Amino acid sequence: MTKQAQPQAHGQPEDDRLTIADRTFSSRLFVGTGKYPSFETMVKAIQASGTEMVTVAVRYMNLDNPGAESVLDYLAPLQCHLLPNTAGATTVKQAVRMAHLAREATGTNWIKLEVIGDDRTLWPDTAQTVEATRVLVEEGFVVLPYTSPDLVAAIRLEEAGAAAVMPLAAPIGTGQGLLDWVGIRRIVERVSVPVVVDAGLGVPSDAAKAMEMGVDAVLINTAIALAQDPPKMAAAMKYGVVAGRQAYLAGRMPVRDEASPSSPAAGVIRETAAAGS
Amino acid sequence: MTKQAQPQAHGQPEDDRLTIADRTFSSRLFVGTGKYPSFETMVKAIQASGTEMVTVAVRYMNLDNPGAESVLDYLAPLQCHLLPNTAGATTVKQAVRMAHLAREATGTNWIKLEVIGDDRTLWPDTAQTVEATRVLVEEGFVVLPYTSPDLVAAIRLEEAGAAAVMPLAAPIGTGQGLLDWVGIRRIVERVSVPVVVDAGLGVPSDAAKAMEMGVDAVLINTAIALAQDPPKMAAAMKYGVVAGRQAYLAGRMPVRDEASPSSPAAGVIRETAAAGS
Amino acid sequence: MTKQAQPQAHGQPEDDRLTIADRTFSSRLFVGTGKYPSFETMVKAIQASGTEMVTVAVRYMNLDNPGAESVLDYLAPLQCHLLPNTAGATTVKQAVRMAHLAREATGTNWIKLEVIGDDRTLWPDTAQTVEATRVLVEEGFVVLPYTSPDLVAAIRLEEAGAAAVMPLAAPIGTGQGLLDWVGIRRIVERVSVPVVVDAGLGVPSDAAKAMEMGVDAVLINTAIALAQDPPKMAAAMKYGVVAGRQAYLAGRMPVRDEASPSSPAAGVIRETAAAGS
Amino acid sequence: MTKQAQPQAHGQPEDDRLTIADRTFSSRLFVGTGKYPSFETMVKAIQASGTEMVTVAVRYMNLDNPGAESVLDYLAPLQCHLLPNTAGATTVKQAVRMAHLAREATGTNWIKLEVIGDDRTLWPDTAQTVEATRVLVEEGFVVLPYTSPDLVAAIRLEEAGAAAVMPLAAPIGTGQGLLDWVGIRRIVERVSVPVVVDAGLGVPSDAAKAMEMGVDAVLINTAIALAQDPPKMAAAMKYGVVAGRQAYLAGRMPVRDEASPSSPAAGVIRETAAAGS
Amino acid sequence: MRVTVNGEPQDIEPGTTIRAFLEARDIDIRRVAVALNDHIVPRERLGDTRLADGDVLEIIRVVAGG
Amino acid sequence: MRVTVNGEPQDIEPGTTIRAFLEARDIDIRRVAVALNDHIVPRERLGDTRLADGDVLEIIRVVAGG
Amino acid sequence: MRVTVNGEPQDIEPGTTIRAFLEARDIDIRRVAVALNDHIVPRERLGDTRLADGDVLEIIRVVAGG
Amino acid sequence: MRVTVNGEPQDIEPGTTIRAFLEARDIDIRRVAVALNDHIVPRERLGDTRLADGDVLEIIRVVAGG
Repeated sequence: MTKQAQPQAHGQPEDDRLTIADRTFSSRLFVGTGKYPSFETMVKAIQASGTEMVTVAVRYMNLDNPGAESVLDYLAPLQCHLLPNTAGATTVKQAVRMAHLAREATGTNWIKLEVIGDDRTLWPDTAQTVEATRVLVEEGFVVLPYTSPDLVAAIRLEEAGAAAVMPLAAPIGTGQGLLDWVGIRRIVERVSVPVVVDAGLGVPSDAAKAMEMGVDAVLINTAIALAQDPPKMAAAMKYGVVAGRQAYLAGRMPVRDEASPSSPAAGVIRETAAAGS
Repeated sequence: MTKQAQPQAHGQPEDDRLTIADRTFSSRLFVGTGKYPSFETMVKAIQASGTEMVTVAVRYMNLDNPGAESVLDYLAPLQCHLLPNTAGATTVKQAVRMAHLAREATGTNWIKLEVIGDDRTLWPDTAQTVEATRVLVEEGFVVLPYTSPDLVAAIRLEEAGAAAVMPLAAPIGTGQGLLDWVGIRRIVERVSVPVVVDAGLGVPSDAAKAMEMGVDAVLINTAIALAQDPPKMAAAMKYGVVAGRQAYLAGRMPVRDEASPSSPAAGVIRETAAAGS
Repeated sequence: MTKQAQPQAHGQPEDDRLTIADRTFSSRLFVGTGKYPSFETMVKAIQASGTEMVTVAVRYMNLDNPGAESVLDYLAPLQCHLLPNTAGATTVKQAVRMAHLAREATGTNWIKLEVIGDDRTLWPDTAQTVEATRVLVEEGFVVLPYTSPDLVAAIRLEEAGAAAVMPLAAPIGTGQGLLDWVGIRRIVERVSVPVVVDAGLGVPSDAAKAMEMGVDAVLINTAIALAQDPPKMAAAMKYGVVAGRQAYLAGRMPVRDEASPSSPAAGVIRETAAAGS
Repeated sequence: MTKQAQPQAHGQPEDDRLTIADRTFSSRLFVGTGKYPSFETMVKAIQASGTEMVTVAVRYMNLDNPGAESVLDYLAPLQCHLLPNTAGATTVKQAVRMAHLAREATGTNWIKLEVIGDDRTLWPDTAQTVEATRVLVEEGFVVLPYTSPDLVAAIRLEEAGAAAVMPLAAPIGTGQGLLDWVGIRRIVERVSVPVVVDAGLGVPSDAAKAMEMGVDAVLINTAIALAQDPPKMAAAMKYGVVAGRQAYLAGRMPVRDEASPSSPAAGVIRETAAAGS
Repeated sequence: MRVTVNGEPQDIEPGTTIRAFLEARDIDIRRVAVALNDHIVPRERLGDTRLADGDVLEIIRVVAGG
Repeated sequence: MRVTVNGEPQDIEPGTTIRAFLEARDIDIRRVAVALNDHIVPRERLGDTRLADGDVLEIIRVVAGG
Repeated sequence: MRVTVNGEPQDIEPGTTIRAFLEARDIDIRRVAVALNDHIVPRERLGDTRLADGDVLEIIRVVAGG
Repeated sequence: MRVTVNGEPQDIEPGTTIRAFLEARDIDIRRVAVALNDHIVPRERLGDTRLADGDVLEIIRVVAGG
């Protein structure tokens, strides 16, 4: 039931796949599609990220402009899995309904479940998220719930059948990084489904740090979309995730209290020959 | 004289070379050669790191075993630049003497200057390091001094002719990461020669964070050599450095206080059709 | 509904009372009675702390030793309010039952509600805690629930009628300090009942930092009981709480990016008289 | 030569005096006199702080307004020691000259030595500060040098005869708190003269944290003078310093990785009587 | 005949199927999900589901989101 | 006659009141809470509540805790 | 006769002592330090030190500072 | 004849060159730096520099280090 925080180094990276439910991923970076300056930039960023799964939302169509370009037109050639979300839901009922409609609209039974409990911070309502997970799992969905770094909420989500748990690093869209990284690490140590850090990461070092703790994947949107150069930042995030994952597999050196030289202590050259012996 | 903390995104990575004195580097990761379990592992790690410059030390030969394998036999095929150090020196005179001998033994006039002021912490004596820099620069050396995160010491080193300044992240060999990252950032903002973070980094997220702040390169030894799988950790560090550098070039999103959704606020699907209008 | 993070400085400390439900406190430090080396030391520590409310637990009496000294014999002379807890409960039913028995045994309808969701970390089960709060409030209890730093859980507890919310700083008994202080601050900003930080504080600076953020009180047990000198540490905690509270009321200086001298910039004395303008 | 980071708890607070050179202090808080909204507020703040030593600067008199009120008129009744500083000096010569003039103007041979190496950050030039310390100590001054958190600089200052060393917490006037607290702690562990943290503290929890690490005293100016209510903040700082000092003497609990309950594990009340045995 | 579509009243011809309604507005039915009076109408049933007076129709599309 | 007290079986005389049971063991009734068969017995009722065979009695005290 | 005081030129009567110079300006000599041509003049010597043409005088006071 | 090499006394034949001294010990001269009485002897001069009694010789090699 418990994962190792520091595994023995093993295998080659090419063998290091992530499996969630019935899908297997080579890339441990998932990417959101919101907030890009243009669909063209979004496509370049997704390509640069190397991701194999992107999130999308579902919304009422604006009937005044039914022919508006669809994000799907841009995503289709990219061969990524779609992960529709329930963003905007604040109740179990609303989230479940959005999941049904998302499944119908996208053809996938995967759902990124969000049930927001506070509008200002977009903090999840974990109790309702657990309940919605239970309902949707029963209906055959593969549920990836967005949650807080609260340990027991993550355990309850796993018990409810979540295919992964997705604790936030910081409030959505803030880029503040891993505020409660101890909380995330606690979840990694105690939950056996994959842990995907979702929301709040700002820079690749945040992503790398999460992966070094044994997080299985990260989901990033704003930090790429609102970078000055989104495709370059997408590449940076790709490398950050790979770096952190490889470090986790490589097994980091233990942190030491005391300094220790990198060059030999013996045979140090004297100030003068005369000082010899 | 002053560098930008957040440059406009520019150029392609392939154009993003680092120049120190007369050498130009594609890789911004320098690697130490100490403490590996074997020379074979060291070679694999150096190769995996993609580095173009490695440090070495100079020591009295053990005459009881003059035929002992030389690290140079292993390094020669790798086509890396050598950066000999003055590790072990505690006075200007000793450091200068070690630099002379290192130049003679290696054929390079580059020197990683260390003058240690405290044996237990291996903390640099910045005043003596400034003095030794002055002497060695006058003698034609390309001097890369190891220093503390003290801003004025870094400024004085630049004034003394250092080709780069190399503030420590944490005491040598501890892997504690960027203890005084604000101090490092202060140096990056005020010094015009390249800044190379040397010593104390533990994981790729440390390296990435340093690079994101505008550090020009990092030098890593113990964190690779004492990882459970040094070559894999070397690759992880490579990716971490690239991630941080790319992020710096890409221009990170501004950190925000308030949450902001990644999916549209308009058109959110209602709980029930009846709730309509 | 929302409290100010930085109020206008106001009033004298003697006017700065804390009211929870029907009780008013001059001291903003609550103290636990567990883990002391002896009851005598506990009494001295409680006196040194200046607290006006201490927690106690309820347990089955050991019938093999029914005459064992009671903690109440030691507490009675101290004139502190008692705050019995439900420590050990893992379900709503068990917690409610413990509350009933605690009320009968102590004569107070105040209860520190704990419903643990994970035995190893003693992390609260916030969903069950909300449910138990609802039940106990309906029955006329004054409920002070122990919770995680999860914002929405705190909001739900307030909605359920909690007289205060008591988010943890770190796992019980660890002394790790304010791990997720941003989470605590978020609760302070959004909840209108008093916020009492409970569990995990280790030193007075932790307590002061919490109070500076606008937390209304702190509850400390292990950090006092397991200090080398518990009464002295109790006094230290008292001062830390007062310091943080006074600072909150005094209104801290804004943090500045740039240095600014404390002595006048004009009229600086020259190196030599000859240098004169 | 080395102090204990965690002493055995000892003595009563009234015995816990701080001795620097020939003066003994009951209060471990020193206060600067700059930047107050008025001299009246300054006086109230100094009184509220309980300090026994305040800093002052020396400047050319403005001959257009020679009768301007003197800070000394306000300080005289307070019976505090004066600690004149060399604020504004950027060279050894200038600092030494200011020390001479300060001694003449104030009648004390105590001097807070500042030699600034960078105007923008007001970062000390530690090499010149060491040199100026040597000169002034030789001339009979009691020298308290402002320095950076650089360990070897602190050791060199002690060797030069400094009566105390005063590392900065953060740049002067910023209120950023203990940026490099590990650096400060390193100095505390290795230097035998008193360590006074000077500059950059913002709130009492900063002061308490410094004292908990074994720092001997703190010097605060801007954080009091620019608070919304300076006298109240001065009192808060007083309590913060006392809290941190008492905690240091009391001996903190060890930080633990694992949670541990504060209430007994045995005898927990069951959910129902029927569940018994 | 009046129906409510995405919260807005619309007048349509009696007997109109959902598919006809959508196609008349150039809406690609492969890209939407449709709910009628709170129940999802599978894509293959859009052509034989007729709207009635007072019906509440919801047309959902996929949009960019995080 | 056998009852269960705090999970342990105890043989007692028929007709014993809870108060008598407690006082026989030097238990100060002002310092405990008592439940009989899952229901709390108020302190003032302890003297007129008699134990019956098979009863489950719980005696709770206050202890130090955090 | 011209001297420089705190960097500014001043015309004064020949033979003026520093003390007289200060008192003429209501400067309390117990609160200042004085340097003449780069050398500090002790307070008790101010009364018998006369200014000469071209002298550089510095008058320093204590101010609030951190 | 006695010289000091890397701090240790060694007896050698009078007239020995540094190069001969090194080669006799299988030391690859392209991989070392040599100082004689505190002065570095360039590699190309090792063959014509003869050791004298009381000389202090230092032989330095490159080692792994950080």
